Amino acid sequence: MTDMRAAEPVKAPGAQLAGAGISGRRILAAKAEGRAALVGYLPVGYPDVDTSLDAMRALCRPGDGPGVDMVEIGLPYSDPILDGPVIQRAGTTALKRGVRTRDVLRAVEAVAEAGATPLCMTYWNLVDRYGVDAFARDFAQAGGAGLITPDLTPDEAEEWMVASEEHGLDRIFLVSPSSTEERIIATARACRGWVYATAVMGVTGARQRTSSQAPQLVARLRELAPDTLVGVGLGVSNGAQAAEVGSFADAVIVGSALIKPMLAAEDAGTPADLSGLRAVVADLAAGVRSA
Amino acid sequence: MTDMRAAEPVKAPGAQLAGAGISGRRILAAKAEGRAALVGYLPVGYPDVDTSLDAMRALCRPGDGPGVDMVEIGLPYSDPILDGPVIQRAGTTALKRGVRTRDVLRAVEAVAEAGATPLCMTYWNLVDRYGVDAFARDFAQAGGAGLITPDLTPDEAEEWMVASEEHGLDRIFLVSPSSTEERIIATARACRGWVYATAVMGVTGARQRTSSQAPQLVARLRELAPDTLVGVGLGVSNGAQAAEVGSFADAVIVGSALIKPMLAAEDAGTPADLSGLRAVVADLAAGVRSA
Amino acid sequence: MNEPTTLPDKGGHYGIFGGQYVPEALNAALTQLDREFDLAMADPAFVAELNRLRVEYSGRPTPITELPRLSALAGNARIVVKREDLNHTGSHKINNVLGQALLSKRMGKSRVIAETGAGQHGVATATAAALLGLECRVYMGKVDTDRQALNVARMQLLGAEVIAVESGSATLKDSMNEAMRDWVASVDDTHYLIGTVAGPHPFPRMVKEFQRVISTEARAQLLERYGELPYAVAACVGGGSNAMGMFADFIDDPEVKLYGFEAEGDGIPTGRHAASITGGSIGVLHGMRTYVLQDEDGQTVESHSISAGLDYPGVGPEHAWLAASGRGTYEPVTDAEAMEAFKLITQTEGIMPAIESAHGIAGAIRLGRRLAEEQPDLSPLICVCLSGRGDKDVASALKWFDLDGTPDETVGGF
Amino acid sequence: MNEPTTLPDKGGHYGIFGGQYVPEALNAALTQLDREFDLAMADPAFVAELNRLRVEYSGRPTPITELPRLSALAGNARIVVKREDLNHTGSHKINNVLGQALLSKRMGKSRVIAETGAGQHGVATATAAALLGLECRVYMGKVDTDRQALNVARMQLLGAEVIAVESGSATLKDSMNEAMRDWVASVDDTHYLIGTVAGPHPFPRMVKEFQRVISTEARAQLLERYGELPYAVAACVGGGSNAMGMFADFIDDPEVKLYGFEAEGDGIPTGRHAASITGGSIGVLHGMRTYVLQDEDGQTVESHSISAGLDYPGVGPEHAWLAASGRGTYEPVTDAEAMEAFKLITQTEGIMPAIESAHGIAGAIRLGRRLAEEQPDLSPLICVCLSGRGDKDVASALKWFDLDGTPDETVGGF
Ligand SMILES: Cc1ncc(COP(=O)(O)O)c(C=O)c1O
Ligand SMILES: Cc1ncc(COP(=O)(O)O)c(C=O)c1O
Repeated sequence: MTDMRAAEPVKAPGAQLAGAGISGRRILAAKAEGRAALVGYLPVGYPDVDTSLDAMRALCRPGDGPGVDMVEIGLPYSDPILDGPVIQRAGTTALKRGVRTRDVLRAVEAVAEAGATPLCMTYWNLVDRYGVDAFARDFAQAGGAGLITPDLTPDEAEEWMVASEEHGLDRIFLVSPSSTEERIIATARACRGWVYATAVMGVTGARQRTSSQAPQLVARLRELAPDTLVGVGLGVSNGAQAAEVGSFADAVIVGSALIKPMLAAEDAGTPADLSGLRAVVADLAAGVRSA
Repeated sequence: MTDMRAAEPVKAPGAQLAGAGISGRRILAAKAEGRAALVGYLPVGYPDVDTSLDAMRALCRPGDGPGVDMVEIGLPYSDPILDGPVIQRAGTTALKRGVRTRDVLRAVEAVAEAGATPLCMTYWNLVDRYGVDAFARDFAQAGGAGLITPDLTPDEAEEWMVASEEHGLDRIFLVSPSSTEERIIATARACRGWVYATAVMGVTGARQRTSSQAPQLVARLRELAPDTLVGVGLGVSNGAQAAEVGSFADAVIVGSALIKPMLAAEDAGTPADLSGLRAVVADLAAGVRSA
Repeated sequence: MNEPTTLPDKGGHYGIFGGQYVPEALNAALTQLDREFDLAMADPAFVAELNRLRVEYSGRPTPITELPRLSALAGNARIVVKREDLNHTGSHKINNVLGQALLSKRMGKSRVIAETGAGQHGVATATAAALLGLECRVYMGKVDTDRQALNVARMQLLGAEVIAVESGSATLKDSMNEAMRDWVASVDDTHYLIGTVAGPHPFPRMVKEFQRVISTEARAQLLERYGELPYAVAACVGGGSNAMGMFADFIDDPEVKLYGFEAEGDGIPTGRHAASITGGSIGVLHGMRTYVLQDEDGQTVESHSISAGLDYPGVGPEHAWLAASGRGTYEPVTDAEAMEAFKLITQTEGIMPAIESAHGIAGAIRLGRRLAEEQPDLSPLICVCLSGRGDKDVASALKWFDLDGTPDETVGGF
Repeated sequence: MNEPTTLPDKGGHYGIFGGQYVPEALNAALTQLDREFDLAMADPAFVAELNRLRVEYSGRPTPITELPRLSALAGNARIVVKREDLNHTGSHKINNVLGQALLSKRMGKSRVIAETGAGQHGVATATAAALLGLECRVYMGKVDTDRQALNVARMQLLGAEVIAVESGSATLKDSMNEAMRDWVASVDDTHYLIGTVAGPHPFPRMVKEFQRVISTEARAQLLERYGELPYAVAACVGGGSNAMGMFADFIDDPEVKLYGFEAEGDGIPTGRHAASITGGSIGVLHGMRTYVLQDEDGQTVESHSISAGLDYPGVGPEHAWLAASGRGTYEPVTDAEAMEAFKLITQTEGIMPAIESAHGIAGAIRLGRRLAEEQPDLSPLICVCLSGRGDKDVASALKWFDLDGTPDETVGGF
């Protein structure tokens, strides 16, 4: 395991830790357009695997206008301790309907084909169980860019550091308002791609207002790890909030707000109806471009 | 209180303890006829006070033939620890229907009028509450002969010794198969009238067979307290048993067997029908005369 | 005041109270019991075995616990509780039961019978019977077997036979009657294991001695921790065994006040209560002369209390004597006061008492408040016997506080 | 075998097990906890206060009780139980809860949250919170709040807020998830009071230390009474806290065998069990790497056990390490075996154990019988942790034994 207590992060074997990686370059491309990148989270398998792939495609191309830059493909997990009720419901339903870990690979392909950068957000046991190296290999092969690991910090990431290097995958770890300076520095160095700043102390879920802690946390990151790209997530629910977050973050991450219209569609008996989703994406995409 | 631990009973003030008393003389009268006396127990107030008095009259004169020599008028009590289910049911019912302690006085008069000797069998608290002296006075005045006290032994009978002497009442205490020699002697001396020998270890109730302990207990009494008259109770249910008990005891006491036909009458919807009671009494009266 | 320590006399009398009002058929057994009890208590082997079970089986000594957060609500009083709730089976009842069950064995009796109200004493008796390999039968009023089915099953799991008693009011007093009836017929091989300091001599004396350990321990613990004797010791009084155990070693300390708290149910004026001393009159019940709830004629009147263990229309004769002589002070505590105290001690100290014990707590709080007015300079140390734990009473408390076990909130539902 | 006493490393690892698989948002709190725990344990005032509460409040030391009548059914074994059932609130859970609640106060956190299955740990936490004046919220699976409404009410009576968790399988593991979610958002003023030696570092280490008192006492008591160390110590294993407490001071006695008994439910072949070590595989759950019941993909599989307290699909990481290293032996015990043992100890010794603890008893009986065959000359002393009392389980036992609380007989009915 990596020792996070020292301010100096331990170097993973043969790694260039602070690299922008695949997903970082995507963010830089957005930056080049003068805007933040938009990252959309959707769980694979909800409402079913095929429709979830459609939904991810819709995320990338909601209509005529632009969609997200990156898709954070969620792997449903039985014990998602960082997920709020909306994502939990979608994930639990997907599991009940039989989604498997390997379905993420199809999602990666779909997203890649649709022109966005495929990331996977997964609780660690699913990767552990698959085999860290095997998962990294298959994921990379399918065209995936990297993993967001909500319950894996660099402290426990030795195997993942090795495998991600081996297979050229990005490592997006989380930082939080309660992270110490030392940990912010070390986490930023352990990341490749960008750093996921959890904007509020709390689980996922669309909120009325974005957190006042987010700008501070990003500021701390910029000070402590100047060259790091920062995505801000947890709580963004509409275009205006996306614009606001985009004004200080390099990437805006949206999850629950995207799933809500899908749950609503299911409740209305039309689970394949992605129009609500498209509308939210369009709003968000406009948002990051409005600043 | 009287000390029963010593073999020599303490003398109650001014008492001639071993006297035959009123009820003893009645037994001696039966003995003069060459038979045991018959003692019948009925609770006052069952099925109601008036009918219970009729029942007692029927006990004394069941029809053309003879009835009991003495009536043991039961005073229903809320906590009758020596009563079996039959007497409990009658007593509980009587209490529910409002029988009062003072009703025993009417019963005494009825029995006396009918020519039998009226005794009262009562748990001590009822007498205690009435006032021991007051109860003795009123009871004697009504024509009562004495009290049978199932939960009062001579140990606790100081007040009762005084009051019974004062009002000329008999004291019938119980002895049991487990009584020691000392206690048999002392109890016999404390009694006036006769001694109540509880034939089995157990509560009241008609039994298929009379106890084999009864003859033994009577034999012990006769040996230890030669001049004492002995009534045997608990378990006698028919004429044959009465004859058997009458062959060794001076008085045969019957309770549950008399109440059973009354309960049956109530269950049949004819609570005032005393024919069943009369039949049992006739059988028992014949029994004590058949030896 | 008479010399308390010379009581009872050899006939079991405490002044005019106590004695032996029982069928002659039981005299031999009671005499044997009286004798064997004295022999046993004089036999170091018996005492050692009893002590071993107390320590190794029941978990004695039980601690005393000071209750600072509760005391803050009781004037200047410092309330300390003697933790009988920590005993095996959850109350002081086990102290008596272990003693009598050992004594049964010593007397060569292979069977014990017991009466029980809510089931505490029945469970304790079934427990001791299982431990010592005795046959066990428990009499319980039909009303109580119906409302305490779990306790019926608990006794059955312990291997005891449970008999529902339908006679009379089908409650505790009737189960005592029925146990007496059994005993009259079975006295040769059976011991009647009475659960409190009531009944005919020698039960009140014997049960007191088996419960004395409460005050022997508490007295030493209080002296050690506080360097002083308490202002008062207090306990709830049903039959009176936990109170007698709490009082025993303090009776001869005249400066220590003895407070017994009876169950006042809905209030004495309503007639629906179980306060035999405060609201009853002298009579004979269950073999003893004592204060009894009775009507004009001496028929026992049904008692009423939210607490099954206090729901008894009589009281141990020594309490009657202590009350009559003025050595002890007995006050009634209503259902409402007891339940308020139940909540207070639960929420301020994390100790959920038996509702019985909550009567003692309520009384102590009231006493503390009263003293704060009457003698504001005093900061009295009051030691209350916490006779049992409240697990058995959760359903009653729920009902009282109008709870139904519904969670406060639900999350994660979709 | 590695040096057991040097574990865990400072990242909380026991060999490959343990660690800290949690959202970064919790890192600061866990780091603080790790540090404050060490400071507290090095602070004589903290240790003294904890010890005072253990003695004066919870009733420690708990005794050890030899069970001769039960042992007669277990080959040549002498079975001795460590009586954690005699603790305040009825199980070993209070040992941990008092420690963590005091630590919360020390850390200036005014609120505690906890997960609970059947409610034991929730009640214990609510108890300590009431005692120390902390705000308390307990998460409990909806399935469990429904079937344990009494325990919900009990926590509410203690002043705690109870939140039903409907997510996932709506049982214990989901209540842990929900507590984690709460903690992520409330970590500034809130301590998450985990109830067993599971979860992310430092919980397994800390809870072990708070439970160590079990074996510290037992070791001294056994040596004093028997003059020898036991052949084995044994305990049931859910999360593993009572077992770890029972093992702790014996781990460095290589001659003392350590036996952990897991819940086998309907039997491992049926898939309906909770035996994570015997029937699970290595994975990550609730912040730790350990043995987990999981499917091919790593999704947690629901566990099954008649015992709510063992009904958990993971196990503390140190147990995983003890099992993997061979220092400890872990065997499964089915529902049926546990219930048979429940009945045996109840009826032969008058001790009604928690069904959890009955698994430990069943395992000890089996071990005793096996040793009698394998090593007939041995008369092994086996000390089992009787982790809790069975009062909470009477309803389950009833159902199992097909009892319904009907008395055996009725008398006095007319
Ligand atoms: C916990 C508890 N306290 C008190 C009592 C009342 O009995 P006593 O007055 O004999 O202590 C009982 C009786 O069941 C009880 O269970
Ligand atoms: C009495 C008892 N024993 C054992 C357990 C299992 O927990 P652990 O394995 O942490 O001791 C519980 C959990 O609720 C319990 O209540």
